[in-house]
Amino acid sequence: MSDVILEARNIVKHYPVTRGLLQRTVGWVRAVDGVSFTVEDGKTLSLVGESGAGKTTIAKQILLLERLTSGNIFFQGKDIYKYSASELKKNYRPNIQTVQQNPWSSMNPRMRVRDVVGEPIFVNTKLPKNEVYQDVGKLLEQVGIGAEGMSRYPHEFSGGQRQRIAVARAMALHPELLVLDEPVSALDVSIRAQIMNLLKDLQTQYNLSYLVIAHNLATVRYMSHSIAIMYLGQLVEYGESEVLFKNPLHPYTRALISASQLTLPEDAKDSSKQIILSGEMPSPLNPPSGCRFHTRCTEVMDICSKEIPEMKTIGTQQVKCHHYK
Amino acid sequence: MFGIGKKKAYTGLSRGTRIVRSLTLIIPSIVMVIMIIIALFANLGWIGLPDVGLAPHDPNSTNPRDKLLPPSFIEGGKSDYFLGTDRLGRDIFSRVLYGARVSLSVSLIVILITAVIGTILGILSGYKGGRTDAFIMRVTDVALSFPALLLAMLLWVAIGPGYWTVVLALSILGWAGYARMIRGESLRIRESDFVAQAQVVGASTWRIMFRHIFPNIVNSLIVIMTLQVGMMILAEAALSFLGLGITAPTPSWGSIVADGRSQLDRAWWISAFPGICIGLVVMAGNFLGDWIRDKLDPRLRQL
Amino acid sequence: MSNIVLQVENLHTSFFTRAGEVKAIDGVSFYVREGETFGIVGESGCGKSVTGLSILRLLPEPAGQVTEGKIILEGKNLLELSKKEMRAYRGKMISMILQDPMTSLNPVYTVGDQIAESVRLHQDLPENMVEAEVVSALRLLRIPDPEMRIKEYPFQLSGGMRQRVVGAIAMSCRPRLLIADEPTTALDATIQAQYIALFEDIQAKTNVAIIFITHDFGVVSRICDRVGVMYAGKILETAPTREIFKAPKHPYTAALINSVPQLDKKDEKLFSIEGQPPSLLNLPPGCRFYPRCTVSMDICKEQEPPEVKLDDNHSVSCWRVK
Amino acid sequence: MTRFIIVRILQAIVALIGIAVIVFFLVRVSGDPMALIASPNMSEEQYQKIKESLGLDKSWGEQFWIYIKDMARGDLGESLIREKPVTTMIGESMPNTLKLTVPSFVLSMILSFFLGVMAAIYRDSFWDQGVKFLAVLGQALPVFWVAIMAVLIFSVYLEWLPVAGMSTPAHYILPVGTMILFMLPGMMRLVRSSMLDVLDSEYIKMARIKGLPERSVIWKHALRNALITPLTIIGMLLPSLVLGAVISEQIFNWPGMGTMILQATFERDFPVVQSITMLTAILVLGINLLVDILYAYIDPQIRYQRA
Repeated sequence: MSDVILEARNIVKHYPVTRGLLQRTVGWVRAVDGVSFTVEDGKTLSLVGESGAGKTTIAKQILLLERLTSGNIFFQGKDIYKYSASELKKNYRPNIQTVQQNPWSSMNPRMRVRDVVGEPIFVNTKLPKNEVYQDVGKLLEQVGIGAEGMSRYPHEFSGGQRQRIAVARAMALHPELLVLDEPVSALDVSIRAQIMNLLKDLQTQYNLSYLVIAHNLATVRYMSHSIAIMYLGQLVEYGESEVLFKNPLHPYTRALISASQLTLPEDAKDSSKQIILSGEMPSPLNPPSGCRFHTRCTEVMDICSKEIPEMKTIGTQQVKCHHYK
Repeated sequence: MFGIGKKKAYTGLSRGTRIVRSLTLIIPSIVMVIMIIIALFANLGWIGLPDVGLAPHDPNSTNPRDKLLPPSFIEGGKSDYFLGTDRLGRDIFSRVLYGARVSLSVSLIVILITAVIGTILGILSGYKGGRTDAFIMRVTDVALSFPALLLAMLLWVAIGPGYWTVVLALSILGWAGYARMIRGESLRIRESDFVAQAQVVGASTWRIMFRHIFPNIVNSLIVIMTLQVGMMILAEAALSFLGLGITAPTPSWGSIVADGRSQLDRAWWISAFPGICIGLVVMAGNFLGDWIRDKLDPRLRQL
Repeated sequence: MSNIVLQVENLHTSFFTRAGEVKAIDGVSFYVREGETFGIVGESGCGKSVTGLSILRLLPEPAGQVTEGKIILEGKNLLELSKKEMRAYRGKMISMILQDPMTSLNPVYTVGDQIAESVRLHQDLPENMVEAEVVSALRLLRIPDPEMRIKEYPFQLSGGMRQRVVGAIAMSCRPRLLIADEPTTALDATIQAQYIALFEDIQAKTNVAIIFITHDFGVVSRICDRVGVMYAGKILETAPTREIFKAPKHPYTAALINSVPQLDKKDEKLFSIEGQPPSLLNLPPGCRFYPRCTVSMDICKEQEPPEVKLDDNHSVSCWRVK
Repeated sequence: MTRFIIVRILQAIVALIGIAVIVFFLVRVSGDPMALIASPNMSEEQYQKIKESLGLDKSWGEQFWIYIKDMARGDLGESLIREKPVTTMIGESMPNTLKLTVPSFVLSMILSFFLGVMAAIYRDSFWDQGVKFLAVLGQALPVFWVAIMAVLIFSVYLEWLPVAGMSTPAHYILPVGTMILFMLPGMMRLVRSSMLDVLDSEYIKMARIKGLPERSVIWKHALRNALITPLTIIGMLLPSLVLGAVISEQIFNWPGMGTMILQATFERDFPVVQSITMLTAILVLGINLLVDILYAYIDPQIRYQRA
């Protein structure tokens, strides 16, 4: 087993719901409710789930955009809340960078590309401008934009190109871990493959670790070594990508896989291949009792609505379901 | 029939429209520049130079022999008085030139004061959120719907008339428009992906404020400030017209219009010309504001 | 074989903009049969949504105009109808579902009002029957507790439920043709699967012909009987869904399908199409896919390939295909 | 919904007390109010009498308490110059002002909604250009000047319309027209842009897909949504309404509240100015409250969320 670069241990994030002039708290959105996972060095872990599952909330905690309600995040074995401010600036932040979903809003429209890509370097080093721009030129070459794009504004590029620029920015400080928040879902089909190939090439070249946030299982399968399936703020299944796809244990995982498969019309008649969930995602303000998935589960039992299932280890997989003892 | 290929093709802007578009920039700019020159150089006494300037006469010197003369280009006018004289024989042209000074300076000072206060409160409200935000926005709502005229009257009664009473009356409520807009903008930008990105990179709050948030607000700020030039000139003119402005005999456009009211049947020119000046400046300001709004945003530049 | 409901022949639609004429649709032909789902797949800006709006004659005028072609719905050329006649067709004979369920319902009217409006307009029903008809439309879309839902406002419903309501509006008069413009794109995977299953069910019940516009091959594989692959304003290949996936003839179709990551096969490297789609403002002569094609020939650069019919259901526009 | 209204009313009362404090101290901080009133040739006895009658001999705290108590009872004090209760003065002038403002407000609203909606529907047409031109002109020209020029043309030269007085409908044309000019251009512009936004929306496309005739699309689906934004700023029309009324009354010698308060200002009759300021504050808060409620009625989302 390779080294663990990032570990989340039982992390919880609740948001208050406030109302009125006095901003009274009238409830809590339980966005993330006790999630643990590890990202291994040079490998990719994907957090997969539908909207409201809490994946983006997790990304925000790791990127230190918000603070956890409880739980710990360890980077290279050290609790990130125990870093001093200067250590954070020197050892943590530069090593954890991100590529966001929407290449149209992730860049300051009033900055030129060289300043967008160069910003991490400006902020974290004292290099003179021309040296930074030299680095930026190299980074842009590497992601296939070319140094001549440096002095243009982001809006002069297409979505795919902007996402390449975003990758260049994330790479500027030679980080250890990239948090990729739906990196291709805003792009056109023919462009997606370009970006995914680029990310994969960079990973092998620099031994990068990725934490991918995604809703599309097919995209994730191509990229990741292990996968964590999330539902309503909790992990329901977690394991190596190959094993999980071959032998999905949780009913929700099976439904997700079924929903992401290409199913030609002739095959669709074979209804055993398709799992269609009923109902809708419940509100994280008021999650269902017992197993959170029980309201939509196709294999629901009596116990499911009463007792909260434990995370159990089955072979190399972990699953949270009463069907497994 | 759904006229296939028969309709005249819609080809966007014609050449004529484009020319009109560029004129809406050039003419207002010229008007503004002229007005600023007039305001600055109506006379030079105020900057310690010999008291000559653009104004041919002292705006307040009365001349009983030349009462109610029509403009020089109308029969009966004297070439000495380009826009005629009022009932005290004062030169309307000189009075209008001096009036530019009051209108422009009041509006400029008020805009600076209100923009600063409004921007600070707006950013505070948008950035802090929560109760601060709710409170500031409630106050803003009230300020936006409270008539500045009544405040001007109250101040007139309480601290007496004067230049600074006008400035104060317009400033006390004027910040609200800025606060509302800046709050919306900073709220939007604070939540934007690129600010999150800057935080991830480790950028300081200071850097985020000045490199990321402020540059994205400044456009809207400039646009509103430009559009406010007209609003403030109109407000000052209305106060002066009602007699709540700068005290006589200092000429201001609004008060000259009011002066001419009693002579309307005999000397229409007294009221007519200052009003035209107000209309010209305000229109120029509004056109410039619209033009700046269209141009300043680099996202629109590519179109 | 069942009847052809809609036949589109050589449709051209242009947008006349400041920069010039944008040929959004440049000679598109296809047909849909009763009870059949025809998919139009393509990337953003290829003209697939404009096709839907052209059929309904709801292009943003005066900039967007159909410049050539025929749109024949059960024997009637829609382009020859008066505005009033066309209105009578909309909602009753042809309907449409838009992409974003969050914005396609009017926020100030209840769900019931918005469906009833359609019912009153196109069906000559006594007022006391309207509600029953509205409830039946909601039932058709399997919306739980329809009697309760009709009193609710759109913002009280989830995205998936709103999209069902949009479906209920569209199906309320049991149209002959339904145009679905990316109706599942804004939905989550499991909700998407629900919605697609629902569509199949509705089609089985009403025999409606569906034009399904999407960029997602996964969705295409589930619901479409036949598919047209659109690129830069033109359909490059039309074939039954299975053939499109198993034996694509056009290099673009093949490339597109190869670039979609699939659960069942894991490649080390995804196939990717380099470059960007061409600008519709200044289309190059020759084949519009030529600049990005990996198997292009000299002729591709100069002449636009004609449409070749391989059999009754499969046609391709490519010089490689004879 | 009831809760929402109650909270809003409580907020309004708090705001009102705040404004009362500000107004009260503004008048006093700037100096002894007696200095504003007293004339040099007033005898010491008179001076004291006035001071007592106004309660100015008491401490600020006591004065404030009396002031609030009187106001709550509806007693607005007495004019220094006219020696009449302010309420009486308001009672005399208010009807005239209402005769002017109500038709002006209603007409402005009708006109601005009609013109704005038409301009948006027939975008870039002759109509639209006309409306835009009117808005540009209306927002640039000083209204008092336009009114005076109108007097010059229609009354002085053409002699079609009377200048002053309020006896016949013809007397209303110029004053009401003047007030409309204050409110129309801005509102018209706002209605137009709001309507354009709505017409661009997906649910309007959906309404057309249903096959609805254009008039239902516009008057049923678009209008109600397009009204939301303009309605929220209806409170902000109050400054224009007040300014319009004062200027219009001033130009056309209309014996309304505007004329009265302007006169009171020049005479430094501070109880009158202070009372009317307070009344306006109540009006401002009341209108804001009303707009909030109206807004909740039009937009069901707000109605339900705050219920």
